[in-house]
Amino acid sequence: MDITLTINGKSYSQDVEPRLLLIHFVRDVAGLTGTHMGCETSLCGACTVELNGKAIKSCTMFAVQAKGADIVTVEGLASDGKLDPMQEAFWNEHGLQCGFCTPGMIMASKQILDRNPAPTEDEIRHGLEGNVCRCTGYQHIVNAVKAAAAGAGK
Amino acid sequence: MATTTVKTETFVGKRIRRREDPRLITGTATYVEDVQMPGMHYAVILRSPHAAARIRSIDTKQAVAAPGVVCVFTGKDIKGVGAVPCGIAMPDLRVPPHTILATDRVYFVGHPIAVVVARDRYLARDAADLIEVDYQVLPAVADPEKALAKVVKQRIVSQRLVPMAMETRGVVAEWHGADRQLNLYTSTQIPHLVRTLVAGMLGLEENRMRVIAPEVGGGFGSKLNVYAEEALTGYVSMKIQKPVKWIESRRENFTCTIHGRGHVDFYEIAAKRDGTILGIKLKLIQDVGAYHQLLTPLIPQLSVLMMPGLYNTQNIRADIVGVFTNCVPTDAYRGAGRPEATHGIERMVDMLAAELQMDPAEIRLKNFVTKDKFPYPTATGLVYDSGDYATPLKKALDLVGYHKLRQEQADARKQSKYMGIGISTYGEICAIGPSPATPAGGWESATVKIEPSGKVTIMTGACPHGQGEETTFAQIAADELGVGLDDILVLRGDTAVVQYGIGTFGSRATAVGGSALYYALQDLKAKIKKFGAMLLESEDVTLTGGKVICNKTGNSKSLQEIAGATYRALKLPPNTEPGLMATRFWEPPNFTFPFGAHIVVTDIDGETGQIKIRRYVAVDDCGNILNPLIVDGQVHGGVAQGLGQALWEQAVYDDNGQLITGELMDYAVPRSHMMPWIESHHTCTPSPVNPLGVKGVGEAGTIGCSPAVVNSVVDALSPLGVRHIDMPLTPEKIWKLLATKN
Amino acid sequence: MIAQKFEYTAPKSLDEALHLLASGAKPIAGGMSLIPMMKLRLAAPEHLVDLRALKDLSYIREAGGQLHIGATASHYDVESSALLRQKCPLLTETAAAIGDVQVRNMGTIGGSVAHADPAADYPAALQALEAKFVLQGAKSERVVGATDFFVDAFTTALEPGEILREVIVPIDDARTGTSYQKMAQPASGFAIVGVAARVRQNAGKISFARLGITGLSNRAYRASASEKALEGKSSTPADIQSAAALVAQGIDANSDLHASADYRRHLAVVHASRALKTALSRIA
Amino acid sequence: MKISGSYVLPIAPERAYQILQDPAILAQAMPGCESLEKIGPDEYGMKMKVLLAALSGQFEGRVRITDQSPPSSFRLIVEGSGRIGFLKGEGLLRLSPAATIRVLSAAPSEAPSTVVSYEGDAQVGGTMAAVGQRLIDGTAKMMIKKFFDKLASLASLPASP
Repeated sequence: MDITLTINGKSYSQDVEPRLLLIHFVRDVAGLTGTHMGCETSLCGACTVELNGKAIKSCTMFAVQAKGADIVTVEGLASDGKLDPMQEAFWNEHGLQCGFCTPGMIMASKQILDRNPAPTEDEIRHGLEGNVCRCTGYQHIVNAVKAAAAGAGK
Repeated sequence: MATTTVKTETFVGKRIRRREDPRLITGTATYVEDVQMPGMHYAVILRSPHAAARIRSIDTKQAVAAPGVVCVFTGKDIKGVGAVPCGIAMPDLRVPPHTILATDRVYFVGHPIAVVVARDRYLARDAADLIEVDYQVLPAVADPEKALAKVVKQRIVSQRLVPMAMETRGVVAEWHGADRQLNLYTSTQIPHLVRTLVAGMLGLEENRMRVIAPEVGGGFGSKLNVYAEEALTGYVSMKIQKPVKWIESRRENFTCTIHGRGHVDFYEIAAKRDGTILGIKLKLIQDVGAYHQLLTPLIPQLSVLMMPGLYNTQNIRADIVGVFTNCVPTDAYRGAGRPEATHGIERMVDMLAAELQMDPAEIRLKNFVTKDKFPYPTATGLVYDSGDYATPLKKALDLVGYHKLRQEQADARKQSKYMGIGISTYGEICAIGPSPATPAGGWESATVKIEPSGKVTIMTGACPHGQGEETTFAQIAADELGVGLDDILVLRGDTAVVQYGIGTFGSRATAVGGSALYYALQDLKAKIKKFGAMLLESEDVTLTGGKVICNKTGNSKSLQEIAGATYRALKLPPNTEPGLMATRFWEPPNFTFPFGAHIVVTDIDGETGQIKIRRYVAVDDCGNILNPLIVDGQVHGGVAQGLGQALWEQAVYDDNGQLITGELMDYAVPRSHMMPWIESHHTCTPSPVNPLGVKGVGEAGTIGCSPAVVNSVVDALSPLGVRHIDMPLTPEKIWKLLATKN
Repeated sequence: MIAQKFEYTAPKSLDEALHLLASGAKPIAGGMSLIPMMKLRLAAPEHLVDLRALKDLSYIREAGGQLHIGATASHYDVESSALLRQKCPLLTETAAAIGDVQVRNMGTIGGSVAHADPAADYPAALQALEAKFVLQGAKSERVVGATDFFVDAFTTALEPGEILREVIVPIDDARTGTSYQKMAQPASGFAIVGVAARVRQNAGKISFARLGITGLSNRAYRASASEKALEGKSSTPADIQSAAALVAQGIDANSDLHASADYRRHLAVVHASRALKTALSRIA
Repeated sequence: MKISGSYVLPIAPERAYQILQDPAILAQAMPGCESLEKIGPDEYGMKMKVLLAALSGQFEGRVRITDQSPPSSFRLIVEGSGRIGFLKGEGLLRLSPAATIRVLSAAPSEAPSTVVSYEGDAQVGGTMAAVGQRLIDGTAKMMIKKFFDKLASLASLPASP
């Protein structure tokens, strides 16, 4: 099937099999390998991208279902060499170690602040329920989201 | 007199954000799956669904004929490839032959049977379904105790765990036939050891193989191994003369990557009436799994070495029984033998305290090896380097408000509320380790090169995969050379770049690899001074702030000027070679022995059995701290994995050897909303065995955590007569205790 | 990790979708249950019809004194709906308890309900709400109540070729309080047991009580014995306790690695009691 | 996983014993059974298609009947394997006359009936075992219930679970 998707503001058209997962479109067709596949049961969140403004798991969607959609991946956050405040916060607060979950974690964290600019610790923790990190114990990630929220509120 | 401005900023000990992060937060890092090459082929492995079976036949005809398929290999084809190695030599150790593909028998669910190679990974996956295997299913053994006679003592289980690194394993192999050169990208903690061992398996000259560990998405011991798939992917690439990629699925990761723990321990502890510990006895049953992987037989030995804990007793006896089961092999998982030991000892000490009606803090303080006894030789043959065990415990007790909490607990008990306070004081064996005590060399290497422009390149044999040594090593070098962090680049994880190395595991990278770096820097500094002295025409010079300064005139030469001169080599100091590079292979004289105290306060829901962690106080002593931000991160992550074992995680095989927690659907890893806030604090007792005074912190959180949690819950339920509960402490287990004991 | 081949259609109209379903295609909405199964090759539908392509099916609106929720309204649409929060807070509370943020962004009420996973959250609330389901076939539509809709594990009153088009829930008055209480399975987030309570009080007495239970057995059900026991009671702790004790009566409870049948039964009682107490406390 | 339960068939034990071993009837009663062919004494080759929610899988296997002691007990062993895994169920079925039940019909009448109690083990392997943990118990119950419901209807009498 011929589909066209916009990823990070750029349009990609391709004839794809219906079974091609969105994450494989992002990684293989668009060549954006920042989005990672960490499981096959939609439980780890490493593949989280933003689709029409909503955080979704790109391993649990076929590319054909996203036809015409506007997608943002972790590569689309920084502009003109300037990091997104959430990226900056993850860096400052040591919100990552091995980095594999980080792109998905950052996308999920952005969704939290999109919907709630001043979340409590509990709200942050629940907002990240769909993302597994095996390195950090989450504490520095929670700090990062808090810091990003505080920075945005200034 | 010329004035020289000297840089005074230092970096060691500061909370410095990591230098590896920009690529990771922008999605531009390269993990194995991100490696692309023209003509890439994809491998999918067909695996046994049975835990024990004879293979009557394998029919690959349909798969070979399927669209896009290039070839299919089975056990018959790989006869020339060596066995998956076990790195531990012990008298009478039975090491079953472990071929990279099954031949006539399978021994665990996930045992590799055939590899399908296609031009497209979707097509390779489709073709794998077309292979027909005729199995004769045989009875399986999944429970190590079933193979053994019954012993009745205090039985303490450290259940099997799945390491579950976020990045699964993966391999890209690229064979250049004309050059006889195999490049292997693999998600590993030990690239050099993989090169030595996989080259041996493939019959390839070691110098014709290059192993690259690109960005590695977590390991926790599971990538401290040599796996069948590393050799298999290399073999396939050599056969088809094309680059080949194999990426492990999460399901494969659960069933085919090593598991951790898998102990059933029987402990006895003896003490005087006053609480003085007299001796500890252990019979340890280790669930080996179907084979010995690289370090499998070593892991229970580490448990036994750690058995004295922090306590002053010279009477230790341990017997290890390794049992083969039809399950995936066990091997090193964060802590590797030491969490199991600490869990057992710290549970036993609490039981002893209960028996003697002593306070669990008091009994520990009474039995600690005291500060004046270091270096302290243990009954297990170790020499503890340095320690001050009472200080972190007392600090933790203060921080948590121990005495007030005990009063609160007494009140809570009057209202039939279940509140627990659990203490664990742990020690661990880190900075692994002196070579005679390790299977593969316990040293680490570092090369420091100052480029002609004065920029500093470090090549370390450690292979960090989240631990942040690109930052901490830069901090060490920046302070030694007096340059900025931006002047330094740390390279790791590539056998063509790094001299040779052992790798990152056993909380060793900074203590051993950082020390190698420190000594290489000393060599280099001496040479810089020599050149500086020559250029300044003075013998009386100081190297500081990135400059060599003449103490008499105040004239100086910058590192850049000196580096330029060493490479231009117009003039050389006597007995000095051109260039500015130093390499050290540093052998540690001993392990390091970090320690600490964790206190956990729990509240138990009397209706559901659910456990809520109210406070988590960790006081860890890992010696000198190079970067507090990174150390805290290591503690948090370690605690999360310890808490995972204590409360949720368990790899469960059914009686037929099916892993029924074979996906994240049923294997519960800690998620953000399940974690308590960790109050992380430190004491500092430098290690005397390395120049940095560091001890290692990668595993401390995991080791300290699980006994503190279980002690806390047992403490909460102690009015009901509860003495011990095996992990994980599921709500149902607690509810059953509440229901039966009330 | 890679699904088997299939054909995919994004229908332009409900008629087109129904026509394809009649010829054996399988509907997909959010895909939160189906796609993981397809990737593991446990499911291999030959033809998928994407109901999310039907844009006019994601409405949430009030009409005729009831609330109408289109099948493709996402859990997030429900969770964040101001209308529902005001007029059917049980549904927003339950939607917020499903899975995680990403799952709620994609998963749909119609998909979840039609899938009828025995541990799904919605069915408990929809039983307590006595929801009605509009089932649309190629030729006709019919309305089925919750008690008849949920038949068995993954089995509903939907006939082949039918789709669940709309969920209808009532609007309760201010004397009604509701609550959804759940113990989540720590790995998957599914309910080990979930209890939705809906109670109305009149002059200090419970005039009406509905309890929907999920996770305990093969189908979400209404705990009728508990409901009857509550009616006319003055909601003392003892009243609630004795009614909650009946919640698992006669139920063949399921058992798995995470909870035995006995424990599930016990949890149902505990959560019923908690849901009732919370619901009563929320009555204005 | 252990399974056990009982079911009342509204027919006499002798008749129940007979139909429970009748391949033609078993083929119709076993959920998803597409064919059942005799391959040996008391042994049948079976093809079955399991459809459960989105899950679908073809299985090939065997049905065996052993330890026959008519009309009171026998052992039923069902094994199947397919792409998505394998399953094995083994159970001892005990038949005993039930207290006479009253069958609902226009004219009340007395009818003989049989309690079939079963006790055994169900195993699932392969991908199904890894991801279907929480569903195995409920699914086994549902399949067994479907089996007896169908059996009861095939005995041309209304069922009474």
